[in-house]
Amino acid sequence: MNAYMQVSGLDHRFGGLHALQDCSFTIEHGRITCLVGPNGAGKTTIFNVITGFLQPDEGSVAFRDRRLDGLRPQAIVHAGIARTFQNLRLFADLTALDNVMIGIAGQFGEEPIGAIFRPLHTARAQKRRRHEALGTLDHVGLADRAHDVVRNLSYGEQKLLTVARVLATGAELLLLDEPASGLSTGALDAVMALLRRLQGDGKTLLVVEHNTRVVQQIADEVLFLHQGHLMAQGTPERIISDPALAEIYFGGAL
Amino acid sequence: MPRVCIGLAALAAGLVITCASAGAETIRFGGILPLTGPGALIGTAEMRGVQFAVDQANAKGGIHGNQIEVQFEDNQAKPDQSILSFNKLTDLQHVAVIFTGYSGPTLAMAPLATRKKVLLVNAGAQADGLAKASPYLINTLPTIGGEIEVISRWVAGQGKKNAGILFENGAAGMAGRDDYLKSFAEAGGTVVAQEATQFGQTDFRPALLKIADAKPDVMLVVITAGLLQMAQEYKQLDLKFTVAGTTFFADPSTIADPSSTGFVHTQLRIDAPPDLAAQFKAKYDTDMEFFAKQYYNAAQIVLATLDKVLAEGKPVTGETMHNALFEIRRFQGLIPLEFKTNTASVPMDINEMRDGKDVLLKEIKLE
Amino acid sequence: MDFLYTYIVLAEIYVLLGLSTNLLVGIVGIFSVSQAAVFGVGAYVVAHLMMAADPLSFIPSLVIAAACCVALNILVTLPSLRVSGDYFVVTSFGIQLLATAVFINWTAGTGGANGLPGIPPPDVFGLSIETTQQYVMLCTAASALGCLAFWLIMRAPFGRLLRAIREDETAVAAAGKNVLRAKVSAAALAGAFAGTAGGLYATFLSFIDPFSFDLDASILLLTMIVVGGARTLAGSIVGPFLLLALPQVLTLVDIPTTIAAAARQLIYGLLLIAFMLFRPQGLAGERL
Amino acid sequence: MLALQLLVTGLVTGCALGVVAISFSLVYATAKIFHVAHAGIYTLGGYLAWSLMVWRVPLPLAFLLPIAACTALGALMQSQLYARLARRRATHLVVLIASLGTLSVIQNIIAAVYTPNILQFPLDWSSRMVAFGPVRLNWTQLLTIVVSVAAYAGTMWFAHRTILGKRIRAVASNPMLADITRLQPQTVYIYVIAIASALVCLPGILVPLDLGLQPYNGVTPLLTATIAMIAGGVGSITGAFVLSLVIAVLQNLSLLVMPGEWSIGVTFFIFVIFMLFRPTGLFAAAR
Repeated sequence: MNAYMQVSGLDHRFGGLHALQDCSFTIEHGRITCLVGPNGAGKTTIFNVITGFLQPDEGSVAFRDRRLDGLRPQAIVHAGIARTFQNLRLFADLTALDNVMIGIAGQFGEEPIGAIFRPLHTARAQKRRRHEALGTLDHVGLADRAHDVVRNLSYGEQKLLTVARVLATGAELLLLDEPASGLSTGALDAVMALLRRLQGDGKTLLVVEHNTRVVQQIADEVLFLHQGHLMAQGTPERIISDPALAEIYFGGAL
Repeated sequence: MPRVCIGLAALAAGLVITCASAGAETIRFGGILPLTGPGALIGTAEMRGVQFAVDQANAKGGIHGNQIEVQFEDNQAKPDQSILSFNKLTDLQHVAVIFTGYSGPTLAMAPLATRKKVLLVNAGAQADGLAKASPYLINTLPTIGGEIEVISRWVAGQGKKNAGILFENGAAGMAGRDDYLKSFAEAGGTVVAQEATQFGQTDFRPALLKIADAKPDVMLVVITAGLLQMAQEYKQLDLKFTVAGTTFFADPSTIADPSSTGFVHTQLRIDAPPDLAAQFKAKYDTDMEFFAKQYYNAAQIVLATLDKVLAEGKPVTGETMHNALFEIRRFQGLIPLEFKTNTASVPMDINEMRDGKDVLLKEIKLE
Repeated sequence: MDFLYTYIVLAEIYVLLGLSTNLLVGIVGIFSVSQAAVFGVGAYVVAHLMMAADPLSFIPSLVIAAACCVALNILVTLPSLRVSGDYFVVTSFGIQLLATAVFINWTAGTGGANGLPGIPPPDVFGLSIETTQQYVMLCTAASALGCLAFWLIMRAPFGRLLRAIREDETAVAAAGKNVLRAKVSAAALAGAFAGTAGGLYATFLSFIDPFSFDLDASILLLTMIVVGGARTLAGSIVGPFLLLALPQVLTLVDIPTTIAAAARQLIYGLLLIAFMLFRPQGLAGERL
Repeated sequence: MLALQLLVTGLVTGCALGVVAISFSLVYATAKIFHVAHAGIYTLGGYLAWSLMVWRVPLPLAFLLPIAACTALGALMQSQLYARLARRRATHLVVLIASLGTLSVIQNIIAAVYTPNILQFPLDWSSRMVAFGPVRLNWTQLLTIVVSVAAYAGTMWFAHRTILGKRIRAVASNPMLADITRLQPQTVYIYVIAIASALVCLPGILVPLDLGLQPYNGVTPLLTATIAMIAGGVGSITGAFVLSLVIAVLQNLSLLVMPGEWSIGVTFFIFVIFMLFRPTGLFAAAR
């Protein structure tokens, strides 16, 4: 049985910039894997490739023995992989509840024929989905902010909402792009507790994160990426204590 | 209307007596013409024609002491605006007569005129469909087909055997093109080219060049705007074939321009006496061109009909005006005309433009 | 009071068109100045079917016209998915001018510039609609159904999806939704509204010609939803009723007739500038 | 022979269109505004020149004064309307509709003041003919070619050689960066629209000198010029000018194969094809 998620031989160029150079790695089911590396190492590019937003020049992505490269983003979400964005990309004018409900797959009334000609059925189905979404919001601790417009939420709450939206898709493998960055210590602890809870629920996480304290506390496995290539893979302690990697990452002792 | 007032007016037909206005109210008519957009040029001239005739009548004490007022609505040459204005004038102002100008809107209002018995007076549009559109639609000029038949026969008679057609891509233009095709063939000629120009644009060179390339000996023209530019471009390109058209050619600035020398056209014998034309120019600072004269004449026909209706003491409605008009049948305004059907037949001439003047070549009597 | 009824009928027909334009421009965010062309196709198709050798009755002709407009609207909006915002402005202008050229020149199909007179009045379930009062009832029913449909989809997940697409297409795709299919179905619905409006317009006027469906008509539609208010049901209703009343109200102000017409278009232009500067969300809408 | 004559008249129209396209491209590439009111300035220039010529003003003045007036109007429009809209963070659609409103205001002020009649310029030399073998052109057409090519050359020299020209291209290439550096994009936009208004005044006077003046004559040339700009690659002055020539000539030559009424269809058909297969345009200027 191959790995849960296998990325092999990724290579991609943006004009002169060689963003990904023969990058390969595997993800184990049920574990939290952190992707670390200096800025511009290709972390977000890898996310874009896995989720179908970017067709790589070479290389392939396999998830539970199924080839994903070439599929459109929405097909990959249905296959069970969903992502958040570094700049959140929430729907500012919609409520928190609406943002989460956008993630829910296969709702009745998502096209005009059903919405117009079977309004009662649409309303009933929507009430069930709304209940479901409230549950997800409660799971991330935002139940009381359900009907507030995203514009009025704090940055920490918005971060939690991005995770809620990803959860709503029902995906098993969640790709979180810097879920903890820019948070106060209180909000930081809330997010880290949430990530552990998600692992408890059987989710697999691939997290891009800069904060080494967060990486040490939550990561089962760390992948160190530099100039689009996987430099090292191992436990947090081994990666963080390795002087050569620290040199690249911090330009000096830890 | 006190009886005495009518008696006085009838007695003093020659004298101008402004009868006591007690009881004399204002009779209101309507006008639905394009005052903006591409049709504005002709619509404004038509409006001035009617207004000028009505002002003159009011200055002489109105008709039987009644002042006449015409409310104009701008339909931008669009049918839906015309329907809206038609209903507004008939519902709010209860007008009995409405002056109308463009083929499209007139055809749109025709069924309403029949149903509500309002007299529609058209003195400018010549689309063939107008002849049978509604018994309540009066056309004071022949349809384009009538004139084209005359000019086609005349031109063929002059030995012109093959013709090119230059027509405007609009209602009158396309009707004119079809009539030319029919009439010129009947007169024994063959049509070797036909070119359309966009309504409202004045670059005729490409069309003229293409027609010239087919080597016609005459070019049959039906355009409602930009005639002067066409004449100048025709001369600039040094084209040799004769140019023939209908009453649309009677544009003073084109006649005055040397480029139009040799142009031949049918001409409804409608011309304003010099003092009238001078007064018009004084008031509106522009020449009294074809459409202004046509609508001045149409307004006079309506005023003469109103005079008969009032003289007989009948109420002024679309029906009484319609019947009175057909009782009179022959009118002698700027142009003698007779209503055998609801489209007037009028005497026509063939004129040629020579060094700044429109010279009569042949008179065509009313058969 | 035919005048008032005519105004109401025309306003209600334009409400249907307002819904159609609002769906495309306001909610999905595709700039379109070619909605009048689709409206025209609806009108010509219904006119043709009802004046054919063996004429169809009103409802089937309307359904076929709506279907044609659905297909046309999808075709017209597809380029917008390949071409970025501003380029599509010119493509949209192009499509409108091409449609007007076809309406004027394809004399066999559309009667050309002479227009198509003598369109029979509609018959609904056996009842022939003749007088303007009956027309008001028919159009009120049609526009009410249109508004209901619009209200239902905005409350349903489809409406939420469209609003989200307008804010951030990438995020919607990342949430597993097919953005293309949502946009195309919105365009299809907009086409159905425009086709129905076309059918009502043709049978009410009994005469149609290319000049009611030209660029000015498209710009009027766009202005209606902008002044009335973008992206909302209220905006699509307020806009048409207000802007159709404007020319009538302005004629009551007695400006000398020679410049009255140009003055009215001038005031129109000033209104546009004023609304864009001081109230871009229009009277009853949300920010564009 | 017909083809040659059509080709030459097409080139004349193409030259005038080229200047409209260059000027529109300057505004659109730099300020990202779909400046539809540009057609109004084109029309206004012609009417001002006509009035001056009717009042027997000496010819050079009758050309220069309208250009000055249009430049001022353009600058005023940017500083009072577009800048204010930008401060209110108006979206593209809002700016476009405000521009449509301005166009309607300009056209209808002209229609009210000058009446909608077609006006003829009171000059005798403008229609005097010159023959080059089978091809015949009048003085105005010759002047149009000369002035338009000079305007194109002048714009290229200005854009690439002068400091203000480079500054404009800098703002065009990266508006955000320009904001934070001392390039002050808002003042640059005023210069750009002023120059564009002056440029568009040239065809605004020359085309009606040949074909007569009408209040609503600006829209079609502007749309065709916009197509040339986009087909030539936004921001590329050469692309806009060359494509204007190509489109104008194609439109004329299309008469050889199809009836005249479809010629406007040709332009837009070419454009829609372009948009579907080559949206970035032929001369996609190096960003």
